[in-house]
Amino acid sequence: MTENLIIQEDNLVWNKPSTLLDVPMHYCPGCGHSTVHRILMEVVEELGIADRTIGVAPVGCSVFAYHYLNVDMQQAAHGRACAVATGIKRVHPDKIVFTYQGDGDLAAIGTAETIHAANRGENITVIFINNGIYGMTSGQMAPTSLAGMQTTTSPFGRDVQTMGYPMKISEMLAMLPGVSFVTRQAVHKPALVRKAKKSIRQALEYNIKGMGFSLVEIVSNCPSNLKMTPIESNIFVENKMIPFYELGDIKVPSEVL
Amino acid sequence: MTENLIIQEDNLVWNKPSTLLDVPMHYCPGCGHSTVHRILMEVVEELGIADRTIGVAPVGCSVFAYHYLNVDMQQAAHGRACAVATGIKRVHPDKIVFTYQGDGDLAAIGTAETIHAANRGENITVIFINNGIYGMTSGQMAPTSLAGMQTTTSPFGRDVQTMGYPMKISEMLAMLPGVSFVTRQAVHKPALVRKAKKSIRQALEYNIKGMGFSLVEIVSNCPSNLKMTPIESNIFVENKMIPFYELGDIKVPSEVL
Amino acid sequence: MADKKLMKGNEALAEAMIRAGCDAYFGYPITPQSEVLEYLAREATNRTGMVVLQAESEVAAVNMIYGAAGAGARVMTTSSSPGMSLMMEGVSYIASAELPCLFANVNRGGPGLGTIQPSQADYFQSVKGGGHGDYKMFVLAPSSVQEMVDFVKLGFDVADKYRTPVMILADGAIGQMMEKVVLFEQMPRPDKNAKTWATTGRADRPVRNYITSLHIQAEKMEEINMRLQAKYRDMEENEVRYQAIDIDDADYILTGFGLGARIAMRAMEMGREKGYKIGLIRPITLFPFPTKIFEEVGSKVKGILDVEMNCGQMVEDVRLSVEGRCPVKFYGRTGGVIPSPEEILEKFEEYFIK
Amino acid sequence: MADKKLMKGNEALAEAMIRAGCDAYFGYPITPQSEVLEYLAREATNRTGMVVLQAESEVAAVNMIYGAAGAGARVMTTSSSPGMSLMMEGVSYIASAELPCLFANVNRGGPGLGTIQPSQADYFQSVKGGGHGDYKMFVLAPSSVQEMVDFVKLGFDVADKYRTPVMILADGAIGQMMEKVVLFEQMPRPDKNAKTWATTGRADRPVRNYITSLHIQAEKMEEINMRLQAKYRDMEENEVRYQAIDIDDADYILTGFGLGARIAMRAMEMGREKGYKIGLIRPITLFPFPTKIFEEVGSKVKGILDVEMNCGQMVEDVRLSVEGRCPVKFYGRTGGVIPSPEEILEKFEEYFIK
Amino acid sequence: MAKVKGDIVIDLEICKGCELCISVCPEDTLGLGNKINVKGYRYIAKVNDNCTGCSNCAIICPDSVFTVYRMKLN
Amino acid sequence: MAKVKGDIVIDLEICKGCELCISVCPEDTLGLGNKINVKGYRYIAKVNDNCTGCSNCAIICPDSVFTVYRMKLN
Amino acid sequence: MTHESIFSGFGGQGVLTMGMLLGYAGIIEDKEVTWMPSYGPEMRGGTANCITIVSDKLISSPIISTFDTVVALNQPSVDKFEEKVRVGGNMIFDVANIINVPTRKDINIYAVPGSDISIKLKNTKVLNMIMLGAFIGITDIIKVETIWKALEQVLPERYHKLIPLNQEAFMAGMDAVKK
Amino acid sequence: MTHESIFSGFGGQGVLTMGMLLGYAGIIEDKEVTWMPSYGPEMRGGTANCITIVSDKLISSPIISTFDTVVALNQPSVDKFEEKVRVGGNMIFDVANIINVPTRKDINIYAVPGSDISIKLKNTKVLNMIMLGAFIGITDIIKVETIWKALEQVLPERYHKLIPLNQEAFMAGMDAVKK
Ligand SMILES: Cc1ncc(C[n+]2csc(CCOP(=O)(O)OP(=O)(O)O)c2C)c(N)n1
Ligand SMILES: Cc1ncc(C[n+]2csc(CCOP(=O)(O)OP(=O)(O)O)c2C)c(N)n1
Ligand code: SF4
Ligand code: SF4
Ligand code: SF4
Ligand code: SF4
Repeated sequence: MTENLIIQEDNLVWNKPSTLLDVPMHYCPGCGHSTVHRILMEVVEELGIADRTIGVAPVGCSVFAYHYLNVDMQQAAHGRACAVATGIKRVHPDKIVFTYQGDGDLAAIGTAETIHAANRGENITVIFINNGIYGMTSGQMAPTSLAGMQTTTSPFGRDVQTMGYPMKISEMLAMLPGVSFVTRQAVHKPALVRKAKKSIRQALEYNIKGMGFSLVEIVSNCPSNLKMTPIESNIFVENKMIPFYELGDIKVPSEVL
Repeated sequence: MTENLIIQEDNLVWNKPSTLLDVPMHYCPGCGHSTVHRILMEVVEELGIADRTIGVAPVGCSVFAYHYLNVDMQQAAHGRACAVATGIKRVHPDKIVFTYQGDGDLAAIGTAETIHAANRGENITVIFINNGIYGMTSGQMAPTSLAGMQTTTSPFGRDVQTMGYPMKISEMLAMLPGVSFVTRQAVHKPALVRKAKKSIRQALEYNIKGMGFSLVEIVSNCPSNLKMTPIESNIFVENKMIPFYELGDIKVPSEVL
Repeated sequence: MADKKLMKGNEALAEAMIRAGCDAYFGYPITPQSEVLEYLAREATNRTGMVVLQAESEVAAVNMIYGAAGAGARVMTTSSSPGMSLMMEGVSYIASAELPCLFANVNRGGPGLGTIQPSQADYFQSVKGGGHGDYKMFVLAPSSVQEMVDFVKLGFDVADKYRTPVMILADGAIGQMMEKVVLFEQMPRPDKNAKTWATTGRADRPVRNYITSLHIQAEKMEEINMRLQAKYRDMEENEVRYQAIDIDDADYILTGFGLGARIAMRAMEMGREKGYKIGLIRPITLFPFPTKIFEEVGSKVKGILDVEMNCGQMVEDVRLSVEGRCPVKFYGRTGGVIPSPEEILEKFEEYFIK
Repeated sequence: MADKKLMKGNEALAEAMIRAGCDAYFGYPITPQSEVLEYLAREATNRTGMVVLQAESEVAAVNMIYGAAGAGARVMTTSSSPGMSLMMEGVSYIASAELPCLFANVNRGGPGLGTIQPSQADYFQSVKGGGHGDYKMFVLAPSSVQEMVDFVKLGFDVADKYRTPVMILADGAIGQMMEKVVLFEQMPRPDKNAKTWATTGRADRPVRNYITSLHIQAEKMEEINMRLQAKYRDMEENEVRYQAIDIDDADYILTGFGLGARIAMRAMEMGREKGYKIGLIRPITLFPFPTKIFEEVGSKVKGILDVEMNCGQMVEDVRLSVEGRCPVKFYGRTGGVIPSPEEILEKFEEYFIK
Repeated sequence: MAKVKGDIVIDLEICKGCELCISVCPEDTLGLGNKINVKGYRYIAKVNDNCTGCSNCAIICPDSVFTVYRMKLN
Repeated sequence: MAKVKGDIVIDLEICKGCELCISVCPEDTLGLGNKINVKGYRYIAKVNDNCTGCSNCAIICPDSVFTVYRMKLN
Repeated sequence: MTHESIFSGFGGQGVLTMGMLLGYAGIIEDKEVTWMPSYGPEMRGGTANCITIVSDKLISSPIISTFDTVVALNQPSVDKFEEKVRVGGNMIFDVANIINVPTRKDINIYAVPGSDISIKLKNTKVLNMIMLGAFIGITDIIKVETIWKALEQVLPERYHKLIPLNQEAFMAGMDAVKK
Repeated sequence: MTHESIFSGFGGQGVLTMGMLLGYAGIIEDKEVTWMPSYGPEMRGGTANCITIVSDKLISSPIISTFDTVVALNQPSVDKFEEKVRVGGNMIFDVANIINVPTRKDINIYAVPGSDISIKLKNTKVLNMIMLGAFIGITDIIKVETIWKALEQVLPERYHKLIPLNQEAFMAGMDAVKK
């Protein structure tokens, strides 16, 4: 049979990276967290840095990232991942340090730590999942929730006058001279996944070169809290999120401009 | 004698505003805090809002502002003035609420509270004294300390690579849609004092009109910790600070553009 | 007509807040108490005009509380263990500036990020002072959904009476469980300009008001502390609350607070069925602690078994009250594990019967 | 040759940090301990390559400590009361994740912003757990500049031995005063890749290391807590330290910690001159508390007077140890006021002699 | 006729039935089966043999359910 | 000759001797005296009568030491 | 009368709602009620259970470790709670997907074809109503009409059109254990 | 020998340095030393003092409320500390600006024209050295050469050129009380 001919080592075009531990992830069906975990680990594998990479997991749905990513990892208090990463990187300047954070973690409670790590030009990479909502705690408004968006804490829609505007934290961070690279990507289509992976690779390459703070924002879904199917949630990302959170590089190192 | 003729009620061209309490201020000789206190209170007097204004003092040299400003005041924990002001304003939407904060207070420990109050468009006015150093605790580096600047915690000069870059927080805040008015002024020359006062007046007028978050940054001196005479410290402001922290309006409400 | 409902503890607390005429709630989501903010976001503003704001963090929330309480409003925040820890500086400021306001900690298993299961391991933090300096909160420990309702009202009253922060220390289970509650009628929101010391804008007051906790002269700061201590002694005299069941004929006392006490009560019932003369004391106010009743029973009974969902915290206050008059034993489960009535009874027998 | 110097407490602490081979210090300025950061900024990096970083806040600082300690480094932070309160969430995380690191709280008068004068009112916060959950820090109370030096070394050792956060609880006066100190020799910085559990990069380890305090199954979290409690019991058995002076013939005991004990010592000298048989016990470790010695003297003496620069905190641990065996009295000054030897002696006479 | 032929291996126990792969397969090769795996999810199955090994499914699949093979036909 | 004439009143107890006013007075009317006030500062004094009431001193003075008067000369 | 029960299954099977309905009904009949959920970290897919106590007198502990009735909707629940049924009590379970069936002799065991019925009703979401019907059919602690009232209270107005379907499911469950 | 002293004056008058020099000198002579500053909130202008104890034996409390010697550089210090001098102890003060002079009969009172001397030396900053000279002249607890050594230790290298001036001031103060 054809199949036997095809399914063999030589013909392998895609499999799970070895840097991803072989356990099922706890994320909801269709959740972008899982995808980003994978491409991040693909890059780590391709760059051959798994043995000298230290990751920091946030508080949020990805709190358990350390169960999946096969690199040394620390779990940080809510919002403090960039401070924890600073602590690690300062004592291990030769290691590659990244954080993985949701929008509530990074842009609400962790605003100060994120901004000051960026301002110090800490040589770390931040993978920032912007799904516009608090996932783990069940659907509260995030700083990034869209105007008018209904969440459990904005049941009548986010009223920007009283609850604040959806925040473009990446644009703010890009202003800081310590920051080398900021980009906004997404993972709800195969082409975008490829693109996002390239961006993560870029960020880690700048990191390896010691060029300062780099951040890859991924505009993502949260089907469970949007109360949508995964496919619907991806359409939401495409039609609602991305028109506001436009994809593309926000800051690239001047030398590569 | 001429003097008797001149010194009389009718000829009065300048005296201390009634909104400033009649006690000597604890600030060091020549410190800009005192000047800003005065012009702020001049504006409050001129606008006739002293009876419905509530101020928030920070932790920093101006922690005692409540001893001088003759309006209701609260002293806030270090960095939290904008959160305290939010609490006050939300329960007294008809009152005028302002904070008065130093750079350490506003831009280091208080980063998150400042940014999120701004992002919510809290209808408060922030008077932000940027003297490039921690005054009260005796001369440590502030987020706003200039590159290369010697402070007690950067004794060999601020190394931007490890200690971060001087932060232009006003420019960052100006990006947020909830913010109506951001300007940077100074008070080391009479003309600048007049200008700064006009800016504070503008900010409070926008505040009264309910136009959202407004902020007046004042680039100022700290003779004691710069270890300079007041006059020298003002020259430092002029020659070193202002070339980096350029004066002028950073954001004005679109309607008045 | 009494408003009788089946309600979740967290939602009952939120409903009570609305009905008690609360002016503003500032909070940040955290399991197992996010329902409070969610319920209020749905219900409060439309009904009473109450302000409901999701803060950017617990640090911000506690300082919003500080501002609003200082400005004369009736205000509350809620959180759970890690979030509560972040509020400690603010709590110390509020206690020092003597601002009336209400907290609820729906305690989960710690330390650290821990677990989201119920716990009582924040007793020390609430009662001894997790923040810096000599201060106390008035601490109420509800053991039913009904008390989640009642203590909101009581809490606001005590807060105003003493100008002090009040803590409702509930465990996660009480926040999550549903029980029948009888709700009090909607109260009007109090006039927030009525507090003469508050920063409501000078208006026609001759002098400004200010709120501060800074007193740079040590002697002045000591005076403030003496005033606080006097207030705490007042509370110790006038505000102690506890529940005592069958202690008159008791040879042994079971004690515990909150859910722990409810479970101990079941163990007591089971023990009584087996013929053990067990009574129960449930401290309702953790500060002020019901010292006297323990002193009294300490001289009469053969032993006290204290049950907590932690590694032994309230037991120190029990021992400080009993001062060696009778043996005080402890049984606890921790990290989110809830003890069963059976294991409590077993421990009781192990300590006192066998 | 011993390195003998006149040094300020804060600077001696900083110097000891450098000499103990500390890898990194993260801190935020606050009176009365800013000299620590300032001294290190001047001295440390050039001498040993130690990392010194001014964080944007105490919240950031404690989390940098967490990160660096988790990554195997020897790290420390210092603060004073309000700043310490902001670190409480972090401390709870560190205790739960069992990371060795060193804190110093140069205690000032509270609560709230308070005053910058010396105080001991953060005893409860340090000893009972200001953060959430069942955890303990190993708490050392220096009473001299020399001990500010010695306890840095001891602190790091205990931290590493037990994988636990250690707190040096000093009052503002000990940070600010100068005394003669004998400095230990410069130690090499330990190999930060040596801790097998640390996140130093997987290198050739077969499995990754991870650091967490999250255990979503309550039973697992309870296990962690049981392990922590076992460790604390170990410390109680092996690490108790105290100083006892003239207790053998004593009719009365004065006690106190840190500066309070130094002052009480003077009062004792004055009392002995007047013919009172006074002894002194100075707990050096506040946790583990020297329970046994108090138990022992409690049965022998006529009374204990505990002197603290707060409204009565350690006295609870003294009472828990003595359990009614003899009267335990308390005398405290608070808010930054320092008691004088004369007033202590007066109080002593009032309680026990008259 | 396609010049390449592909095939996939499905790790059905970790599939969560999110259906994202179905939506991106250009050959309509994938569909949800009717059976449920240990985690309680209806999992994905091959419904035809048209796979070209384009790997779209593998790239979009959050849970790395697929291994993809591709062979040039000569 | 100036068409306006000014004068100032100095609250010497709150002057901190920072000398900022000296530096901005266009008429060189101000100078530091040799006496010390209760707070321990050498305080400001008028050294000539050329004041025009321009108020520069008052505007720059951090401590509101001055009251300024001005009169048109006719 | 005091009846202490636990409802257990996968998250998403509606086990919390079963207890909740029973609780609301208890209140309507003016009884004391406690409903205590176990709550887990995962949004979906985890296991969930709730202890529901309905009684004529005040309820001391809302947390208990043995039960008058266990209703189990999946294998882990059967495995975990069989031993927690009091002697003479009830173990009610949905037979679908259960490989290891309960074996105790000192309790009443009810194997209800809940999933099958739900498939017949063309809505697998009503499995919990079917099982609740079985529960009431066996224990008879609440009147059926009260359950209808509780349904009205629990379901938001816009879902009231689903009440007949839920009633049908409930009655089918009741019938299944009456046979 | 144990000598317990306090140096007090305005912030900026160098009172802390006086005690510090004494302390460094004490260490050089291998004595026990404690130096305890009072610290205040203001950068400048506040009052400051330091308790300095030099002793041959271990020092218990670094904080005491009565003193062998008080050195007061301003009126508030004279007012506050006169009563704290032990019977037979010394009260040394700078006469300039002192209106209410100490009046106790049971202590030794030294009115030192420190400010005047400093003006003569054309440097008001050395007032503290003059007063320290007076202190040593009176108490004689430390050798003068040791003070010189301490000066070298305390002053950063780049200020060593100021040592002669400081020595001159010190000696002038010493002379003032020897007359
Ligand atoms: C101090 C503290 N506050 C609050 C929480 C509760 N909490 C856990 S996750 C979370 C929000 C997570 O949202 P986000 O960062 O957007 O990540 P997501 O879950 O969407 O991936 C919150 C508020 C906590 N654990 N600690
Ligand atoms: C939580 C906390 N951390 C630190 C401090 C100490 N502290 C007081 S003022 C200050 C810095 C003030 O600097 P800045 O805001 O620039 O104001 P300035 O004094 O220069 O006017 C610091 C760090 C404090 N009081 N509380
Ligand atoms: S709750 Fe949302 S963000 Fe979290 S795992 Fe589920 S879908 Fe993903
Ligand atoms: S320390 Fe600096 S900022 Fe503070 S009052 Fe003095 S001069 Fe002004
Ligand atoms: S994308 Fe992956 S998890 Fe989703 S249905 Fe397809 S194979 Fe299953
Ligand atoms: S500016 Fe004011 S404080 Fe300064 S010297 Fe002149 S009058 Fe005095």
